[in-house]
Amino acid sequence: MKFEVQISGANKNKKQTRVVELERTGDTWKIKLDSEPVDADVSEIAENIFSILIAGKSYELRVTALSGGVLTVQSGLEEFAAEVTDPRAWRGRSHAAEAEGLQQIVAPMPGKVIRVLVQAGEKVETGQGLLVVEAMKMQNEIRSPKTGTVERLLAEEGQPVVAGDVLCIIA
Amino acid sequence: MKFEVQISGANKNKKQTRVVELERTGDTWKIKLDSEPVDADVSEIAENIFSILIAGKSYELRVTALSGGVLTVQSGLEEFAAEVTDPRAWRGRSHAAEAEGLQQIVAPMPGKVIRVLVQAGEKVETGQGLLVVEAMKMQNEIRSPKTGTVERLLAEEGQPVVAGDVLCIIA
Amino acid sequence: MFKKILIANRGEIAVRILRACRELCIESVAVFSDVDRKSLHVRLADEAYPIGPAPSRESYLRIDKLMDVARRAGCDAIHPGYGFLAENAALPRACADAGITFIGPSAEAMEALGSKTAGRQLARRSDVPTVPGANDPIEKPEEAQALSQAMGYPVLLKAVAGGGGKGMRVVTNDAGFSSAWRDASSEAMNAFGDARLYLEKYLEKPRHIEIQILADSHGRVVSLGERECSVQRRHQKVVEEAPSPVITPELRKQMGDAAVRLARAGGYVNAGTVEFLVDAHLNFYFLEMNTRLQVEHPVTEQVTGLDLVKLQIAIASGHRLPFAWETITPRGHAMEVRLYAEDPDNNFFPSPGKIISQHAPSGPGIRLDEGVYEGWTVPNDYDPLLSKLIAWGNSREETVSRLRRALEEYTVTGIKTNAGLFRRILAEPDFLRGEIHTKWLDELLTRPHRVAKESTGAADAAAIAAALWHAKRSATNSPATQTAQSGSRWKRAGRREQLDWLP
Amino acid sequence: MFKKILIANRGEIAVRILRACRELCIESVAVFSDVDRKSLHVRLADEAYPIGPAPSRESYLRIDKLMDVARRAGCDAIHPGYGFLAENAALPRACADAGITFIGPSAEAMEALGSKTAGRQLARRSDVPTVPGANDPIEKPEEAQALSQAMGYPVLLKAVAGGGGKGMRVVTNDAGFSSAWRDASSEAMNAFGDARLYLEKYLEKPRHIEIQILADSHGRVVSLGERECSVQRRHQKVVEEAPSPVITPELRKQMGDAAVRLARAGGYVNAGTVEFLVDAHLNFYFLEMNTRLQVEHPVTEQVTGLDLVKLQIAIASGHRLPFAWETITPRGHAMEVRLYAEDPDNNFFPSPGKIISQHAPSGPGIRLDEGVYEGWTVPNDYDPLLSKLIAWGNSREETVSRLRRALEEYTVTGIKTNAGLFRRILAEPDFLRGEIHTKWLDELLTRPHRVAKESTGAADAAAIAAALWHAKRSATNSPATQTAQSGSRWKRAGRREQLDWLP
Repeated sequence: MKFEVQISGANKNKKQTRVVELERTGDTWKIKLDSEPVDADVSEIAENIFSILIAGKSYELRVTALSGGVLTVQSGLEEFAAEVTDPRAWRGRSHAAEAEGLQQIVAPMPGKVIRVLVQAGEKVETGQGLLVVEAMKMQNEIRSPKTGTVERLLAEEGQPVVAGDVLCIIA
Repeated sequence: MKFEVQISGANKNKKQTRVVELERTGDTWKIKLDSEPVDADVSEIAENIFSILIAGKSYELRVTALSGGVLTVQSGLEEFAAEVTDPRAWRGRSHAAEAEGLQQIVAPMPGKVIRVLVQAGEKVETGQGLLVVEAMKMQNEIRSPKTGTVERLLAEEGQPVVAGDVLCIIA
Repeated sequence: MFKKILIANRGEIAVRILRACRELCIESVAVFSDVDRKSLHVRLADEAYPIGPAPSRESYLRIDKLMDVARRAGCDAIHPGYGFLAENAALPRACADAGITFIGPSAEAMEALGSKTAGRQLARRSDVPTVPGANDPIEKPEEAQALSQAMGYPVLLKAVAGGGGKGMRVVTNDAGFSSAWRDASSEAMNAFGDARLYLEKYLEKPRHIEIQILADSHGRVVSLGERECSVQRRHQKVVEEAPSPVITPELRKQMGDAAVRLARAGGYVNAGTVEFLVDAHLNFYFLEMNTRLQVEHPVTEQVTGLDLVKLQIAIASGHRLPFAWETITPRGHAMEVRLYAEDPDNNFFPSPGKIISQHAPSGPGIRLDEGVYEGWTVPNDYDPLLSKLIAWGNSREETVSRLRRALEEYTVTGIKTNAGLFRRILAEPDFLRGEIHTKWLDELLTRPHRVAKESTGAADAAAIAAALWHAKRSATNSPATQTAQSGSRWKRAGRREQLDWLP
Repeated sequence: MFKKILIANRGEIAVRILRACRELCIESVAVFSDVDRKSLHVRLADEAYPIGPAPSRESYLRIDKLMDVARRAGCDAIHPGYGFLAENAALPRACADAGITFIGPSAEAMEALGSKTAGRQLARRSDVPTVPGANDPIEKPEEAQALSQAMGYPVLLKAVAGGGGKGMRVVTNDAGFSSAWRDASSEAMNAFGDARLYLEKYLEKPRHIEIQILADSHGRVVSLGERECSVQRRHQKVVEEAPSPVITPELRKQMGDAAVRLARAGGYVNAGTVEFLVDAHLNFYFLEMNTRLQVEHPVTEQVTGLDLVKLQIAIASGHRLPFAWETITPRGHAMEVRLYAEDPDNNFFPSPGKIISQHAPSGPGIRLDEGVYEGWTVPNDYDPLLSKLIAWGNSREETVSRLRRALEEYTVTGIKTNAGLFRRILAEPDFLRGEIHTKWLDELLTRPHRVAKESTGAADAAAIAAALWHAKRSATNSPATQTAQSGSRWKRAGRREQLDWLP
């Protein structure tokens, strides 16, 4: 199996693309990283926790899947964000939003829209407040990631939302 | 579902027989104990761990199944041994060993038989050593539970054993 | 001593309190909302009773329901913990009416000291220096804005009720005033059912240093020394330590005396905390008094060896504090971090959900006050505090190294936590030198996260792990869009199976 | 200071040591046998290397393999932990040859003090009182038996090598002598590769009290006070505490001085423990010296606030102990229980297997030095110690109440543990009064377990839980004979699934 992994460390903007090849041989794995063989001994410790020995160095990787298919991989003091592209979707990789130049504003967690600060068609600046979502008694203003116009407004005040709900779209 | 539960506390010889009836009603349980309805709110916390509220009292029960179908149920400072008879086996309850008067001597855990102290046909006293099993560097002498004769000897020195293996039979 | 104590709270603090009860051979009674039936405090309590739906206004804030449970269960005392009703004078009053002991101050003392404005008036009368600003709640935004212009920006808007950074906003100029006022008051309304605000002059880069006091019902009031809580995110403490890296014995004495003076003036009985702002010249200003147990109380426990919850209970039952304690000598250094279910990489949004796997660190010098467990689902109805990780060491350096070690081991998968934030803070030179102030963290978070040496090995391993995780998920052909909450088809199947036969 | 340390051990002590390394910013290198790939110490170490099959004689006891790993990984020091090679002089010799620092005493000091017979000779020469008996290993059983008859029974047979109750037997009369000798010597052979035995007069109801010392390479030797370890099962310590309930400041001084004298006489450098038997009249007799870290070292750490492993490392790298430590003042009381995978209801047979679910207690005053985790399978190739639970409190009473509270919370399902034994011990009036001796527990275990008040509620709940467990198992129609190890068909399915694609 061949996977393309987009990974970034502390600096979330500095993304690297790695190609990981997994091939089972008997009860172990043959692993290639960017088509270089890696001497890696892999064990699954618990669900979402892997212990990997690479040439003697011991790494424990703790994986948490966030909404949107992004994985957080924590190891010791370090934390990585990883996006894996499935071989089956190999060409289907879509950067839809970017491609169309549209920005989907999604609810990052479950809560309630308590204030809508813009209207459809309104011009907005990068960083301008679009909506206020309340969760766990904390109010959080969601700001525009770009300068543009409010293409569509899908959320209304008082509406409960779950993670990933599209709240509005900025063109 | 109806179960017969043989249960004992700190004093393992003082066994009580309880009849537990479980009936699902919607998403909760109707529970009878010795045909008396019990106001019990049951939740499964994790595998083998149950939280039960009985008329407000909160009990957490941690269940471990030992070889031979005996359950250890620990709750706070207390520990119980329980044997559950399945309704399907309702009449089939067998005390085979006792019935035949034979005592099967089984290995209580995995290890190695390092010494056999008796021979087939030999007369033995209650508490007399039969074999020595070593596990985790500790040697443990297995003694006869009754006065009788060694009916059959199934283990030999140096033989590795797993929990439940019959080592010998005392008539 | 009491026979049975109702714990009018949830999460880690409810667990903390019932542990103290158990060690004192006092029965503990927990309460739970519909989403908390499986919470750790319910599992561990001696008794537990439901008090209604998830929203706290219908459960944990319902005095009538709590008193009803207390009566039915035959409790002779109630411990409020922190948050919820801990600073609501209606609870001690209801207790008095029901003839049940409230483990905390009298309603009068709570009002005299707990309300920020009243507290500041009392402080002024007791020669305790305070921050310039308005003493009284201000009804009209216009009034407040005018006063702000007069004092000069920046000013700080604060809720008259409650604390914990809720209903609080800094205003740096006229333009931002009205929106800040609107947000603060509505947040205060939601959190405390009281929208009133007041404001004060905002000090630049002050340290937050607070004094832990104990006051018994026989007139003895002692100081247990300070805690520094300058590392805050939007006025919310996230790291606390004792002793403070900057405080001198003289300053400790002065602040301790001031705190004791204030508590005496207010006729205070219970454990309590007097919060001060300390400026660059080590001048201190009274901020507010918390008439309850603090989230960060373990820091003081680790250096003094005292059990503050047991002492609250002893004081409430009329015991005397020994004289000797007027000269408590702390040992070593302690530091606490607050582990929240929130995502530091995404604007600290709360991230409730199911904890799929967990490893809690332990070993020398490590204490974990936990409110969660593997397999539990963190509800999104309450403050997302999961656990508090506390380290003790002979020096600040050893304490930091132990805390960092524990944070390396700390594992929670299935939800995002802020553990990474602390791994970052504990590597910051400013922090290691103790050069911190209440805005330090907010400033840090505006800067990009620079890492000394990023190990390429870990990055390789992380890429491989991500691929393995994906491969496994594909192997169990669960939908590509699923989230961690349903990460394992097998466990899910198991859960569904169980749901069919167990609630 | 060192750059990289090889930890020549496994389980909780390997974890304890690598935690110290991490806090000192020293890289840690773990080794593992075929059955330990997933052990906690491998997960947490910076590096980990396989050293062969499960049997320790082919892995953890193989000096050649350890030195090979140390060289390949570029280690500048080796920590032996306890057990395995910790008291084998061949290891420090191999280290010296390889130019790697051994974190422990010199081979010479180890032989002069570690071997029980040599240790006793040195003790006699240093005016440290010893128990009457034979100094030297006895080759012929007949000889030994004759000597026993001369001294009079009871006598104690002990292995010249090692400790931990292995290769040890009490003989009360001539009849039992030969079988006891046979068992002890073969056990000694298996455990230490050295079958030699010696014997000594057996004191009635003595207490086991030991002195923790630290000796640096500059001639400073200090005593950190005593630990009482009188609660033993078949000569195996199971509960340890400090301070001892009976020791007086004078006696502490005398025993400390004796211990320091002995260590000086043997040219000892490292942390070490001098064990004494103390009789009813508080006379003390030298028993043996352990030239290594003790299992129970955390008890001393909790009352002194010192980190003994870090101090071992500092001493090995040539640092000096501060003078001040000659007057260490302990604070409060600490107690440790050793949690084993063994079945108290079944003659304490080891019960290896998979840990299906686990809850580790924490909170105020609780420390857990753990070697296991949920989902891990305890192998049956090694000593079945799972974890050490340590409590600290201001008094012995508070410490006991915290330990009892933690034991209520301590949860392990899937395998049997001896936690129930400690729940029983901590309720025994004798124990609570501190009236204990080295035979106390063995006697207790011959008596039926009486419980003050058995709560019928818990019994009802237990019966219901047993039925629910059975109902669930039936619902997942797994075979009626299956054991807990495969308790959940779903998890099993999941595991099998994973096995297909992951080792």
